[in-house]
Amino acid sequence: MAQPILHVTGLTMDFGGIRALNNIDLDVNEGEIVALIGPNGAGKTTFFNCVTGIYQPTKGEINVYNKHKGRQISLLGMKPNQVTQQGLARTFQNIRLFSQMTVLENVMIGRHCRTKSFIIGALLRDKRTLREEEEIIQKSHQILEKIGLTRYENEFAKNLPYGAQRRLEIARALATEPVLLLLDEPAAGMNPQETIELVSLIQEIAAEGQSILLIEHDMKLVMSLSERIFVMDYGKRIAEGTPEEIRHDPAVIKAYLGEEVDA
Amino acid sequence: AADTLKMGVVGPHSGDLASYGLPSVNAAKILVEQINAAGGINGKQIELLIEDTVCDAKTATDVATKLVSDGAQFVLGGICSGSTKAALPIYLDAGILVMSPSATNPGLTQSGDYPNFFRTIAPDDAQAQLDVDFAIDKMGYKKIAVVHDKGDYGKGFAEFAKMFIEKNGNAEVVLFEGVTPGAVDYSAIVQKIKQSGAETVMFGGYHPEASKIVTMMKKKRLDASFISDDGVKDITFIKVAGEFAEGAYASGPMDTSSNPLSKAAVEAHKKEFGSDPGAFYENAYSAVLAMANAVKVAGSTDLEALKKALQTEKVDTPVGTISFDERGDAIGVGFSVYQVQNGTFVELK
Amino acid sequence: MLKLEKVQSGYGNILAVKGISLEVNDGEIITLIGANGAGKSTTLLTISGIVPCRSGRILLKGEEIQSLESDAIVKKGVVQVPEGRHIFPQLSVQENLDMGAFMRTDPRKVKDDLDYVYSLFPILKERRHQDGGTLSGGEQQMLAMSRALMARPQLLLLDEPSMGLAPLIIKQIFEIIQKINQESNTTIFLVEQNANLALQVANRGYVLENGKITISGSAKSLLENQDIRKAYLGL
Amino acid sequence: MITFQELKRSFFISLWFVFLTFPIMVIRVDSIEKTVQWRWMNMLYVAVGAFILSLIFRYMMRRKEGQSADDDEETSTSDQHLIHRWLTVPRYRNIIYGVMLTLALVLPLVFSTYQTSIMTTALLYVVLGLGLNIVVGLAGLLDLGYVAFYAVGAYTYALLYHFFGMSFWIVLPLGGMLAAVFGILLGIPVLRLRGDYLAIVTLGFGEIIRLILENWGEFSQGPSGVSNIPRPSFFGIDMSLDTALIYIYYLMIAFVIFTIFIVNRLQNSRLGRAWVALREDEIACQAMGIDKMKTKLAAFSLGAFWAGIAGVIFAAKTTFISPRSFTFIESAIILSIVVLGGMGSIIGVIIGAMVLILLPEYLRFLSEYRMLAFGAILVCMMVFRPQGIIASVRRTYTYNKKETADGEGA
Amino acid sequence: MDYFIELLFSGLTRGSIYALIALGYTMVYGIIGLINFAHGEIYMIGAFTAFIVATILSILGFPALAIIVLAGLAAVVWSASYGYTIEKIAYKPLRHAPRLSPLISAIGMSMFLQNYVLLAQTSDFLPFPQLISDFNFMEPVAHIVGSTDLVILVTTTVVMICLTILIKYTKIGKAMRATSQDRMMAMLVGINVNRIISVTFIIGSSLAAIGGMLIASHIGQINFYIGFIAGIKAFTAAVLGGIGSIPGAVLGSVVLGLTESFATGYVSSDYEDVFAFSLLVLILIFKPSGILGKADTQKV
Ligand SMILES: Nc1ncnc2c1ncn2[C@@H]1O[C@H](COP(=O)(O)OP(=O)(O)OP(=O)(O)O)[C@@H](O)[C@H]1O
Ligand SMILES: Nc1ncnc2c1ncn2[C@@H]1O[C@H](COP(=O)(O)OP(=O)(O)OP(=O)(O)O)[C@@H](O)[C@H]1O
Ligand SMILES: [Mg+2]
Ligand SMILES: [Mg+2]
Repeated sequence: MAQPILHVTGLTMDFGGIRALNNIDLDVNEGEIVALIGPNGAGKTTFFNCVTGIYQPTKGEINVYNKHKGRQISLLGMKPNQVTQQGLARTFQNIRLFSQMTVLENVMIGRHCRTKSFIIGALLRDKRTLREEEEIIQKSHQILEKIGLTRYENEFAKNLPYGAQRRLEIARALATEPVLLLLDEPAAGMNPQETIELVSLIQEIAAEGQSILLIEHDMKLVMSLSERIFVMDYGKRIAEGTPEEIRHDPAVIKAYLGEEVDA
Repeated sequence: AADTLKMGVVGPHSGDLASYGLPSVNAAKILVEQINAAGGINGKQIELLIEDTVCDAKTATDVATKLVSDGAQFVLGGICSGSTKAALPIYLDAGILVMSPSATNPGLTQSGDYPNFFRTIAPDDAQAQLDVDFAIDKMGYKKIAVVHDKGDYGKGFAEFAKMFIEKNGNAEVVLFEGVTPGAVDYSAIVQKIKQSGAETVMFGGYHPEASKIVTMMKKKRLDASFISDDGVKDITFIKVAGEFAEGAYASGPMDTSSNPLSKAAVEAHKKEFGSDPGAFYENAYSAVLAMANAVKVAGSTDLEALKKALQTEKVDTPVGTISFDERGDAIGVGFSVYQVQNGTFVELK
Repeated sequence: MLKLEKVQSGYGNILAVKGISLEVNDGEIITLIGANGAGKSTTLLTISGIVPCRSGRILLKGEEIQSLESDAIVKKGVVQVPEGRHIFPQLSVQENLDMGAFMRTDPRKVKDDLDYVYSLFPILKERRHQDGGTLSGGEQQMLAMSRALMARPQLLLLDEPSMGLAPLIIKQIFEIIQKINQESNTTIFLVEQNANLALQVANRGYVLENGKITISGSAKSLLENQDIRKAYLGL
Repeated sequence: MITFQELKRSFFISLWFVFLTFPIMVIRVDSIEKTVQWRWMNMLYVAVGAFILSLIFRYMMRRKEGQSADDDEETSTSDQHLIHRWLTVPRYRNIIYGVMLTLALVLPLVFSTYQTSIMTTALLYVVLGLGLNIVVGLAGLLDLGYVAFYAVGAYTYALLYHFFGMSFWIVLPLGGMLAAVFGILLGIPVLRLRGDYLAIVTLGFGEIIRLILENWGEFSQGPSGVSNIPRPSFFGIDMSLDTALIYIYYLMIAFVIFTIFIVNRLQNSRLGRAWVALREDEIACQAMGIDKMKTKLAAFSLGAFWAGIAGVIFAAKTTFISPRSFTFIESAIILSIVVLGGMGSIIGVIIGAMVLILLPEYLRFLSEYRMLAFGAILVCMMVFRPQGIIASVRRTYTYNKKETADGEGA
Repeated sequence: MDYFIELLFSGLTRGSIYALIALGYTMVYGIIGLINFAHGEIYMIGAFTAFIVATILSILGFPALAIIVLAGLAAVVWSASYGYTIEKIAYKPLRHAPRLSPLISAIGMSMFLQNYVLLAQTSDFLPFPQLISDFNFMEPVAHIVGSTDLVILVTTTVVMICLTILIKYTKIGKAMRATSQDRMMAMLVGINVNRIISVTFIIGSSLAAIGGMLIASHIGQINFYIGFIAGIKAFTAAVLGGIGSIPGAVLGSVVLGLTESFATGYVSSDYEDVFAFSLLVLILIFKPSGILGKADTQKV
C-alpha cells in the first residue's frame, strides 16, 4: 500500500492551560483533497502551525513521505523553512504577503527553497546563477499564468484586490513545489462569485495531482472539493469521513453546522 | 588680503567637549580685539578664522585643510591631543605654526614628529612628576589610588603618575582605575577607594568629574586627600564642588593669581562676556600673546622665523614669563601645587 | 438617522469612494454589497472619521459630522466593527470589552451589558483572561462584535462580520444582529461579502461598484435582481 | 493666501514659544555670585521668529499634504518620478551617471584641497551608508552599533601596521573580513531579537567595542589613539600632502563605484530578494523556505564587511585614529544617511551622505549656530520628506520567452 | 560584608537614578513605539529650569522647602511643555511615516535641543545647589546611603507604584495601552488618540523633570550634555526590563545599576559599561523581550 504523504499521530499542543490540540491522528494520501473543519477555536490553524514548524507541538509525531528517500521523515524539531524544504507549503488565514514587493517577486520568493545561489553567486553572476535566476522567473511566471494573475505581475502585492491576494498566496505556496499544499481558509472574505472561481482553480490544481489539505468554513466549497473531511472540536477529532457522511453526522451538525447542508 | 594676518582658532565648539574649546575662542576674541584696536601687529590687523572640530579626528583634518585653503598663518588650538595629532601633519605641510592651550600628550612635542607644534601647558609627564613628588616626598603618603577619566588627557596623566610612583618606591599604587565621564553617580568607585585604604586619590582628568568625586568622597565619609592636575585647577571646580572642594590639591601654572596679566585677562573676560572664564582660558590667552609677539618679532609668518622667535623671545603672559624649548614646550611655566582654601586656589610654596 | 451626500474619500492619490449618497433610516438594517475593493470599508471608515472626508457631507440626525474627530463621532453613538476585527492583542478579552465601553459613564449598566454579551458568546467568558491576540479567528470576530455592543451603539457599522466564522456562528451572529436591531432599536449598517445572508436580514440595500453606488432598493428587490444574482450571489 | 485665522493661530503659537523658551532664553543666573541676568530682547526674537516660522511650517505642511493628495504615497512626488523615470531609461541613466562621474573626476582639479578633503570624507560615508543600507534598508535589521565594525576595520589597519608594519593594500581586505567575522559572531546570538531590541543590543555592542579600545591600553594604545598611520601607497612613490589627498580622493571614487556595483548586484539577486521579504514578513518568509538566520547573517556580515573596509580607508586618510571617532553619534549619523536618503535606494544613500556630511561643513559660516541648524534641518527633512529624499523603487522583472530577463532597479 | 552593602546601595542609588529617566522613556516608547532620543534632553532642560528657578528663589530668600517645591513645579511645567511641543513638531507629522523616520527626527531634535541650551545658556558646567539638606537621622548610615540617595530611592518607588496603578487600572491608562496596540481601533472605541499621546508625553516629560532636578542635585552640577549619556543608559535599562513595562523599567534600571556597581567594586570600573552592556546582551538572548516584557503574542 502507498504511504500517506502526511502522517500525523497523537499530535497535542498546549498553550499554558489551554489544550488546543488533543491527540490528533491525521493522514493525507497522495493526490487527495482533505478538508479540515470545525468550530472557531477548534485548533485547525494550530494544527497547521504545528505541522509547518511554526509551533513546536507538546506531543505527537509528524511525518512526511520523502519520495527520493522512499521513507517517512519526521518533521519534529524542524524550522519552518526546513519543513517547506521537505515539501509542505501553506497559506495563512490572515493574508501575509510581502506587501512592498511585486506580485512576481512574491512568487519568486516561493522558488527560494528550490534554488541555491548565495553571496558568491550574487556577486559573480556566473552562468549557473544566471540560469537559476532565469529559471526562477520562468517558473514564477508560469505559476502566475496558471493562477490567472499575470496582469498584476508588476503590481505591488498590497495594491491587489482582496481575492487576488488570496490567490497570490496560493501561487506563492505552489512555487515551492510542495508535496502537500496547506490552505487556511482560502475563501474567507470572498464573495460567492469569487468563491466559485476559487473552487475551479483548486480543482485545476488538484487535477495535476497536487495533494491538498484545506481549512474552510464555507461548506459549499468544502463539500464540493474534498474527498475526505476531518472534523475537530476543542482540539479533538469528532468525525472523519466522506462529505456525504459528514453532512449527516449528528455530532458535526450539533457542534458545527447547525443544520444539514446541501451541496 | 595681504595686510591682514589670519589666525585659526580650532577646537570643540559643540558637542560634549565644547566647554573646553569655547574659552579659547573667547580668549582669542578678546585679545585680537585689543591688538587690532592698538593698530594690529606690525600694522596688520588680525582676522580670526574660528572652526569647530568637535575634537573629532576626521573633522579636525578637514578643518586643517580648510584653514590651509583659507590662508591661515598660525593657529591657536587643538584642544584635544588626539584630533590635534591628526591635524598637525596638514598644518606642517603648509608651514603653519600651531599652538595649543591644552593638548598635553607628551608625544606631541617629544616625538619630534611635529616641529610646528607648541603649547602653553605642561605635558602630562611633567605634571605627573610634580604631583607624585608632592604626594610622596612632601605629604608622605604611602598608599595612593590613581584614578582617571579614561580620556586622552586624564589617562595619560594617570599612567605617568603610576609610573613615577612605582619608580619612587616609597609609596604604592593601591588602585588604578578609570571612571566613566558623565556617569550619574560615583559612589561605587568611592567605596572602592575606601576599601583600598588609600590615603590620597590622584586624579587625572577634568573638573566636572573631579568635583563629582570629591563631593562623593566627602559624602561617603572617605577621609583621603585629593590631588589632581591642571584640568581641575579651574575656578569652576571650586564653584561646582563648593565646600567639598576645600582642601583638595591641584597642580597648575605657577603664580597666576598674583600675576597682574592673569588678573587682567580674567577681568577682560568678565567685562566682555559677563561670566568667569572657563577651562584653559589663561593658557589660550597666553598662547595668543606668545604667537602675536613672535609674529611681531619675526616680522613674517614664516614657520622657521616664528619658531626662532618663540624659542628666543620671552613673553609676559598670564601663565608666567615664557619662551619655548626646541621641542615646543613652554619654559618658564613654572608648575606648582595649589590647595583649595576658603574657596580659592592657594599656591603652596 | 444617517445621510451621506456626495461623499468622496480615499488614500493618497487613490480616490476609493467617488461621491456616494445614501441614507439610513432610524431602526433600519441596511446593507452595502459590492466586490472586493469597491470601497465598502472605506465608506464605513469615512463615516467613523478615520479616513478623512474629502468632499460632500455626512449627516447624523441632521447634524454634520464629516469634520468631527473620530472619538466625537463615537460619542454620538456611531460604533464600528472594522474589517479584520482589530482586537487589542495584548489586552485580555475582558479588557477588550472594557475598552468597548470606554466612553460610557454608567458603570452599573456596563456591568449588565457585560453579562449580556457573555451570555451571547459563552466561549468569550471562558477565555476571559486570555490575551485577545491569541484567540482563534472566529473567537476574535465574536469579541469584536461584543466589544461594539458594549458601547450601546445607536448606529452600528458592521464590516464583514461573517468573515472566517463557522456556519453555526454565522447564523448566530445574524440572529444577534436582528435581535439587537429589534430589541434595542439599534440601527445597523451592514457591509457583507455574503450578500445572500445580508440581504435576507436587511430592509434595504445598496450596491457599490468601483466607489459609486449603482443599484439601490429594498432587499427583496435586490435579491431578485438578475444582475445581482449573477455578480454577487453566485447563482 | 494667509488668512486672518492663520495669523491668529501663528500669534498664539508665538506666544506659546515665548512661554516655552522663557527660562532658558531669557534668564541666566549665576548661583555663586547670586546674580540674575534678564535678556528681554531674546523674548522678542523668539516671538517674531516663532511667528514667522509657524507660518512657514504650516504652509509647508499644507504643500506636503497637497502633494500626497495628488500623488501616490509610494512613488511620491513628481521630482522623484522624474529622477526615477530617467534612471530607468538606460540612455538617460548612462548620461546621468556619466555626468556625475565626470563632475566627480574633475572636482579636485577645480576646487581647493579642502573641498577635495571633505568630499573624500563624504564619499567614505557613502560607502558606510551603502553598507548599512544592506542591513537596515534591505534586510530591515535596525543596527545602532554599526560604528563598531567601522572601528574594527580602522584598528585592524592601525594595529597591523603598528605591530607588523603591514601595508594598506594588504590590510584592506583583511579589515573587511575581520569586521565580517565580528558581524557573524555578534549576529549568531542577537539576530533572533526583534526590531528595537536588536537596535539596543547592537548599540550596546558598539559601545563595548569602543570601551575595550579605550581601556585596553596595551593593545590599542587607549584613548590617546594610534598616530602616524601611513596613507595608502602608490607604487612606493613619495607624495606631497596635497597630491596624497587627491590620490585618496580618486581611490575613494573607485571604492564607491566598486561598492555600488557590488551592492547593486546583491540587491538584485536571490539573496537580495530574500532580504526584502524578510523585512516584510518574517513568518511568511520562513514558511516560504527561507532560512532566516542564514539570510540575516549574510546581511549583517556583508554590512560589517563594508564598514570594515571603510574603517581601513578612514585610518589611512586621517593617519590617526582614537576611540573618540567611534562613538554612538557616528552610528546615528550613518543611520540618518540611510533613512534620509531613502531606505534601500542606492542613489538615495549617495545623496543622503552628501547632504549630511557636507551640510555641517557648508554650515560653517553659521559658526556657533552650526549644529543647532543641523539638528533643525534633520528634523525638518524628516517631517517634510519622511520617506527620504529618494524612496526606493522595487525592480520590476520583465518576462521574455527566450532572452534572459533583464532589469535594473534604482 | 560592609563593602558588599556599600556597593549594594551604590547600585541601588544608581539604579533608581536610571529608573527616573527610564520610566518616561518606556512610557513614550510604549505608546508610539519610538526610541525618543530627545527624552534625555527633556531631562536636561528640566534640570536647567529647576536650576534657574531655584537660584532666583534663593536670591529672593525663600525657605528651602519652598525652593524645592517651586523649582520642581517649574521644572515639571516647562519640561512637560517641551515634551508636548516636541511631539507636535517632530513626531506627530510622522505618524504614518516609515518606522525609522521618527527615530532620525528624534536624533535631530536631540542635537537641536543640546545646542539650543548650549547657546542660550552656557557650555560650562554649572554648580547645582544641593536642594535636599542632609537629614540628621541619616548620619549613622551616611557613609552608605546619603540623604539625597534616600529621596531618590523613595521617589522612584512612589512614582513607579503610581504609574503602575495609572496604567493598569485607570481609564486613561487603559486608553494608553489600547492606543499603543492598535491606534485605529482605539479611535473607533472613542479614544482621542492625539490627546492620549500628548498626555503620555506630558507625563513622561514631567517624570524626566523630577528626575532632572533630583539627579542634578545629587550630582551637584549640570551642563547641556548631561541628558545624552543618562538618556542612553536609561533607555538600555528600559529595554533590559522589557520596554513598555513600568515595573520593568525600574527593575531593569536597578539590575543595571547593581551590575555597574558590583562590576566596579569587584572587578574594575574601567569595564563597568562593558559589563552593563554585556549583561544586556546576555539577558536579551535568554529573554528576548526583556526581564518583564511580554513575549510577543502575535498569532499566526
Ligand atoms: N499562541 C497562542 N497562545 C495561546 N492560545 C492560543 C495561541 N494560538 C491559538 N490559541 C488558542 O488555541 C485555540 C485554537 O486556535 P486556532 O487558531 O487553531 O483555531 P481555529 O480552529 O483555526 O479557529 P478559526 O476557525 O476561528 O480560525 C483557540 O482557543 C486559541 O485561543
Ligand atoms: N490604507 C490604504 N491605502 C491605500 N489604498 C487603500 C487602503 N485601503 C484601501 N485602499 C484601496 O481603496 C480601495 C477601496 O478599498 P476598500 O477596502 O474600501 O474596499 P472594500 O469594498 O471594503 O473591499 P473588501 O471587500 O476587499 O473589503 C481599494 O482599491 C483599495 O486598494
Ligand atoms: Mg484558524
Ligand atoms: Mg472591506
